[in-house]
Amino acid sequence: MQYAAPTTVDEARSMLADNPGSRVFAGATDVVPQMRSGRPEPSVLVDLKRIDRLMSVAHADGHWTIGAATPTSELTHNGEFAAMFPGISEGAGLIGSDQIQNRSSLGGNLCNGSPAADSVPAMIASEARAVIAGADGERTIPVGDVVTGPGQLSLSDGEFVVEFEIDDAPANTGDAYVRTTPRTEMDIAIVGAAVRVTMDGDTCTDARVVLGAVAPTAVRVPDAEAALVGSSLDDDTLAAVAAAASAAANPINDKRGTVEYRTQVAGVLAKRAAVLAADRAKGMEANS
Amino acid sequence: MSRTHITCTVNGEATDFLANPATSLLDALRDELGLTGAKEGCGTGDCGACSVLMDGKVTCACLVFAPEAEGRDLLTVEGLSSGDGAEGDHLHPLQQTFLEGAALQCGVCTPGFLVAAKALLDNNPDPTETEIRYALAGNLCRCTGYDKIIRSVQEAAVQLRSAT
Amino acid sequence: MTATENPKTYKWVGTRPIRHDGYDKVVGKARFAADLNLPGQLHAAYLRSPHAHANIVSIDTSAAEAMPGVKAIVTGDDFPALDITDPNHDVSINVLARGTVLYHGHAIAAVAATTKAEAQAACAAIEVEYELLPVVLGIDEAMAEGAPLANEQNYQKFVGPTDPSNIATHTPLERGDADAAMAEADIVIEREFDCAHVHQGYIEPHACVVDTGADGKANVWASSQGHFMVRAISAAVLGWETSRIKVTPAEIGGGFGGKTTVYLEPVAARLSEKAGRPVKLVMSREEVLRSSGPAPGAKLRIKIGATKDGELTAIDGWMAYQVGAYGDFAGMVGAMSVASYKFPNLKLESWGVLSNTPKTAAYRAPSAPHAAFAIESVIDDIASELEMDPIDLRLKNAAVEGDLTAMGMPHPRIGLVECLEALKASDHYQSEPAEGAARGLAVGFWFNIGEQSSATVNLNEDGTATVITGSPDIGGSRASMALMAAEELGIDVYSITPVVADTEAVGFTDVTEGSRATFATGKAVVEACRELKVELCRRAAQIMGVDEDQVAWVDGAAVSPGHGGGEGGEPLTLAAITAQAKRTGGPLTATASLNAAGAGPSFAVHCADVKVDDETGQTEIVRYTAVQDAGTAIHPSYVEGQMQGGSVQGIGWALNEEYIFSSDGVLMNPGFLDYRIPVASDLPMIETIIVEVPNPSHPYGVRGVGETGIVPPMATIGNAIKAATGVRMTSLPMSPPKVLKALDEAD
Amino acid sequence: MTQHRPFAGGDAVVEANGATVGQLIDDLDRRFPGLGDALRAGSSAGIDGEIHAEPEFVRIQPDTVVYFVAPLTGG
Repeated sequence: MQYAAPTTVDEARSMLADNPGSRVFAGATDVVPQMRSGRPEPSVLVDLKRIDRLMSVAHADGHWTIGAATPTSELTHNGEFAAMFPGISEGAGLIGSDQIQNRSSLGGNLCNGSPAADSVPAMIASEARAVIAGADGERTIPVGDVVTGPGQLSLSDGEFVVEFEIDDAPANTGDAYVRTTPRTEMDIAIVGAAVRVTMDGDTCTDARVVLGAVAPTAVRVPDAEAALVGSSLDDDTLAAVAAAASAAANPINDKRGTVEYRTQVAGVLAKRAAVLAADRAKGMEANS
Repeated sequence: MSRTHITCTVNGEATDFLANPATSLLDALRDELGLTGAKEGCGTGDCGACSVLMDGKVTCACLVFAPEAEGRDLLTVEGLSSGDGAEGDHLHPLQQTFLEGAALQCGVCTPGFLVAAKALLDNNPDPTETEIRYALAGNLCRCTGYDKIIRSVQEAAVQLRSAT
Repeated sequence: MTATENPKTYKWVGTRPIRHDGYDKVVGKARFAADLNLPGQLHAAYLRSPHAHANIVSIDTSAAEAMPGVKAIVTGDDFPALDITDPNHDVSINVLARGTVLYHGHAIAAVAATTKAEAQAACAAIEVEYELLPVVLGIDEAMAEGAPLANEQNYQKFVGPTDPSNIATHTPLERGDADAAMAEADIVIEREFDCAHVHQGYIEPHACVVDTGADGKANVWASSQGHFMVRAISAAVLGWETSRIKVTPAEIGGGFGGKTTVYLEPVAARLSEKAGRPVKLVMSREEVLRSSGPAPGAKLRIKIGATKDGELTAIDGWMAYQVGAYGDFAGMVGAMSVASYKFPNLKLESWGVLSNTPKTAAYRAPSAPHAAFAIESVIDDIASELEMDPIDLRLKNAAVEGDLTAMGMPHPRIGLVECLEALKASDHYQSEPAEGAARGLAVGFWFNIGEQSSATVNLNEDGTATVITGSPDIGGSRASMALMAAEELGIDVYSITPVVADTEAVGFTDVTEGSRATFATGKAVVEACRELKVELCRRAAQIMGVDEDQVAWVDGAAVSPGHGGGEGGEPLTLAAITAQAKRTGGPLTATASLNAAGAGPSFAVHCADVKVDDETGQTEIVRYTAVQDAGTAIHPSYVEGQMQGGSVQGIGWALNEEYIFSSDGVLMNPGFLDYRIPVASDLPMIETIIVEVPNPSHPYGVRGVGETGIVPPMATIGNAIKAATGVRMTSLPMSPPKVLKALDEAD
Repeated sequence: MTQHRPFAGGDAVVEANGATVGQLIDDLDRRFPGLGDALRAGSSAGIDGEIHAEPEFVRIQPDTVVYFVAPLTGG
C-alpha cells in the first residue's frame, strides 16, 4: 500500500484515476478499524487533509461551504455555525471522543455509508449539498442522494466529496439532532432523529424530519413534517409526529438494538427533536 | 516494501524516521522512536490509550498513518514533564496530581489520560466536572472508576490557574 | 471516609504515600510487556478458527512457510499431548487446538516472521480443512437430554468415571429443610434470572516476549497476574522442566482475574526455539475479546421464603453457569458464595455447563456476582412486599461470626452488620434522592483466599531497605508492602524500595488473585521484617556490649536499659546497626515463605440513585456509594480505588456489557465500540466508606479488598430501577432495549 | 461438601480420628472407601475459622471441627 497526500483537488483526481483500487481518506477513523478487521488494503491511500479546499469552513453569499475533510471539532468550535445550525453541530459533535473529533469529518461520516452516521440527518434536514469531484469535473447533489444503502454510495470510482454547501437558515428557524446510545459517549446511535422547523410565532410554517439508524439510509419522514406544519407542536401533533416516525422506521435487529426498540424510540426522538428545534427557532426570533 | 522518510517534531525536538505507509503513527513512535509511553489498547480509536497531541490537538495515534506526521508537531507523555519551560524533569502538574491523588492503578491508560487532560486544560483552564468527564470520555480506564482521575484533573486545573 | 476507626494506631499503615512505581507510570517509562523489544526480535501472529466447533482434518503450512519473512510455524503437533487427567490438559489444548476447535477464535497455528504483517499474511496462507460439528451455545441446549457434546473430552468432575458430558460440575448444598420452611413461610418470592457473558476488559491486551536460547532455556517477559503461574503452565504445555524457564514480570495493564492463566507464552517459546530468535506475541483487542477468557453467563432460579416480620427462613436456588468450552470450577462457586444471611434452611445446586464459546476465566469474585444479582433482587422484593426498609431487613438477617456459610463452615469475625450500619448512617442514605431519581442497595460477599507467598527483605548499609516479593502489582500492592515493612522496621516508607522480582530472584509465589496479595504476601513481608528485627537486636547487643535478651526493638530502634545511660537506654537506630553490619556478622536479610491460612471474608454494601427515561429505557446513575469492610486499609487511597473500580465494572455489567453471539457462535461485538465498558461521562463520583473490622488472622488485620466490590452493583442498580419504575429487571445487562420492553410489558 | 455425602451414606457430619487432617482423611477413607481420594482431589479445609489450602499436614485437636470445602480461587 502507498500513501499520497495531494495538495489540490485536481492532483487528487488524477491520482485516483491513475490508481485503480485507491481510496481517499480524511480522519481514517473508519478506514483503520476496517483495515484491521480484514478489509483489503487499498493500493493507494489518498490523504485529503493537505488540500486547503477540503480543510476550510467559509460563510459567504448566503451559504456555508465546509471542506469535506475538515475535522468536526473545527465545526463544533465555530460559534457562528453552531448558532445557526445547532443540530448539525451537535450531530457532528457526537461522532466519538475529542480524539476522534480532531480527525472525523463530515465527508468521512457521510461516505462511510453508515445509516447511523450522526452528522447526516441534520445535514439532510437543512438540505445540504455535496460537491463531488471526479474524472469529469465536479457535480453537486443533495447530501441525501450520496448514500444508497449501508456502505453503498452513488459515487463512481474516482469520485470524492470535496465540500458541503448549506444555505443559511431562514429567520425563525431552528434545528436539533438527538440520538440514543447505551453510553453517553463513544457510541454509535441506536436511533437518531434530526428536525428542522421554521416558526411564525407559535405556529410551525416549515418542517423537515429525518431519522438515522432505522433504515438502510437516513430517511425523511414526510408524514411527520406534514403533521408539524401549521401546528403549534401541541400534544396531538407530537403524538402524530411520533407515530409517523415510528411508521417510517424500517430497522433491523443487530448488536446495537432491536427492531421493536428502534421503531418505538424513533417516534420518541422525533418528538423530542421537534420540541427542541421549535424552542431554538423561537429563541432565534427572540435574539434577532 | 518501500519505507517513507518522515520528518517531524516530537516532544520539542526535530526528528525523522522511516516507516511503511500502512504503519500507524503509534507503531512508529513505539518501534522506530522507542517512545513506548503511548499504548495500544484497541487499535481502533475506542480506548484513548495511544493519545498524543498532533499540532496541539489530541488524537489517537493508532488512527494516524505514520506518513501523516510529516511536518507535524507531536507531543507524547514522554514530553509532558519537560515542556512549558519547566526546569529539569519537573513533573507536569497533572502528573503530580495523578500521583498524589492515586489516579492510577495498573497505569496502562495513564499516559493517554495525561495527554488528553493536558489538551483539555490547554483549551479550558477551568472546566466543570461534566466538561472533564466528556473531554476524557475517549479514554477508557478499567481500574479506577474514573473518580480519582477526575479529581486529579480538577486539582491540576486549580494549580495551573494559580500558577498563571 | 473511614467509618470505623481501627482500634490500633499506626505510624505508616493507613497513610497515603505516593506509590513507589508511580513516577515511571506517569512519565511513560513503566515497561509493560508490549513495550519491550529485543535485538533480532520476530513478531508472531495466530491463525484462529473461523468455526465454533469443528474437527481439524488437515493443516497444510507449506505455502505459509514459503512466504516472505517467515521464520517459524507451530501447530498443536509441536507440543506434547497431556493426559486427560493432567491439571494442565485443558489449557494445553486451549493454547493451540489439537484435532478439534472448540470455539470461534480458538488458536490453530502461530507464525513468527520478521514483521507482524508478514506473520499475519502467512497465517492467512495456512490451509486448514475442517469437518463441522454441531455448535452448542446455550445452557438449556447444553443440558437437554441427548444434547450434542460441546467438548468430547469433558467429564463431569468429582463423580468418578462417567461418559463425556456437557456438565463440568454439579454442586448441591443443603442444610435444614428448605421445602418445609418454604411451605410455612408467610411470603415466598421466586424469580428467574439470566446474565450474559462479560469480559474483564483490562486495557492492556495479553503480551509477551520470549527468547529461547540455544541452551534450551527460555527467557520470558510477560504481563500476567502471576509469573510463577506462567512458568508452571508454560513448562507443562511445553513438556519442559520449570528450570528451563525464567519469567520476568512486566508491568501488568489490568487483569481482574483474566490474567490468571496462559495463552501466549508457551507458543512464543516454541516459536523462538524453532526460529532461534526472540519472539514477540501480542494479542489485538479483537483477539482478547474472542479468544481470552470472559466470565461465565448464567441462568438462575431463586426462591426465598420469609416470615411476615422479615426473617428469611429458607432459600432454594438453582444456578447454572456457562463456563465455555472446557470443564471449569466456575459453576461450583455460585452456590458456595451464598453467605450473607443466616438462612436456617437452604437448598442450592449450582452447575457448570459447557458451550462452544471461549474458555471462561476468573473475573473479580468469580461467580458470586451472578448469584448476588439474583438473591439480592429477590430479597429486595421481599422487603418492598413487607414494606420494610431494605437495610433493616438485611440487618435483621445479616450473618455474623459463627453463622454458617452455604458451604457449612462458620464465618470467622466479619463486618457485614458494620457495613450495613455505615451505609444507614451515611450522608447518601440520609439524603433524599434527587428529583426524579430512586434508590436501590445490595450486599456482596467474597471469601478471599490465602495461598503461597514469599518475601525477602534486604536491609541496605545506609538503613534503607529493599522488599522483594513475587506478587505482580496490579493496583498499588508495592506501596502496601512498603507501608507494612515501614511499620515493622520503623523506617520511612520512602526509604523502602518494593520490588516484584523474577522467578529466579524470589521464592515461589501464587498468582495475584482472590484479593490475596496484601493479605498473604503482606503477611510474608511482615514475617521477614519480624525475623530481621530479632537479628537487628542481636547485632545491637554486640554493638552495645550487652546480652541479646537485654535488647528490645521499640519504635524503629534497638534499646537496652543498660546502654548509653539514657532513662530507657540510648536507642540504636536501624541505620546505625546496618552501618556496622560487616563487623557484626554480615548483611542483614531475611526471607519468609508461607501458605497463608485465614483469609478474611470481605462484605460490601452498595447504594445507587438512578433515573430511568421511561421513553427510551436509559438508566442514568446519579449518585453511588460503596461501603466495604477492608479489615484494615493499609493504603486507603488504593482500597478506595479497588472499591470504585469494582463498582464501575459492576455498573458496566449491570447496564451495557455483554457478549453477543451469532447463532453459529461468532462474537458480534469484539471491540471497545460495541463491548461497552463505562466511560467517564456515564458516571458520577463513586463515594466510598471504608469499614475496618480487622481480620484476626493477619498481623495488621488485612482482608482482601480487590474483589467484593464487583458483587453488589448489578442488584443495587436493578433494585434502584425497580424503585424508580416498579419493574423488576431479571436479565443482565439491563440495557435500554430490555428496560423499555419491560416497562412496556408492565403497562 | 454435600457432593461427598454419598460416600458417607448421606451423612453431612461424621466423626473421625487423626492428629493431622491427612490422618483424618485416611480414617474416613477406611470407613468410606473412595472418600479419601475425593477429598484430596478437591478440597480445602476450614479449621478454627481459617481456610487452609491443601491441609494434609495441618495439626488438629481431638475436638476440632474440620469443614471440607471446595478449593477457592479468585480473580
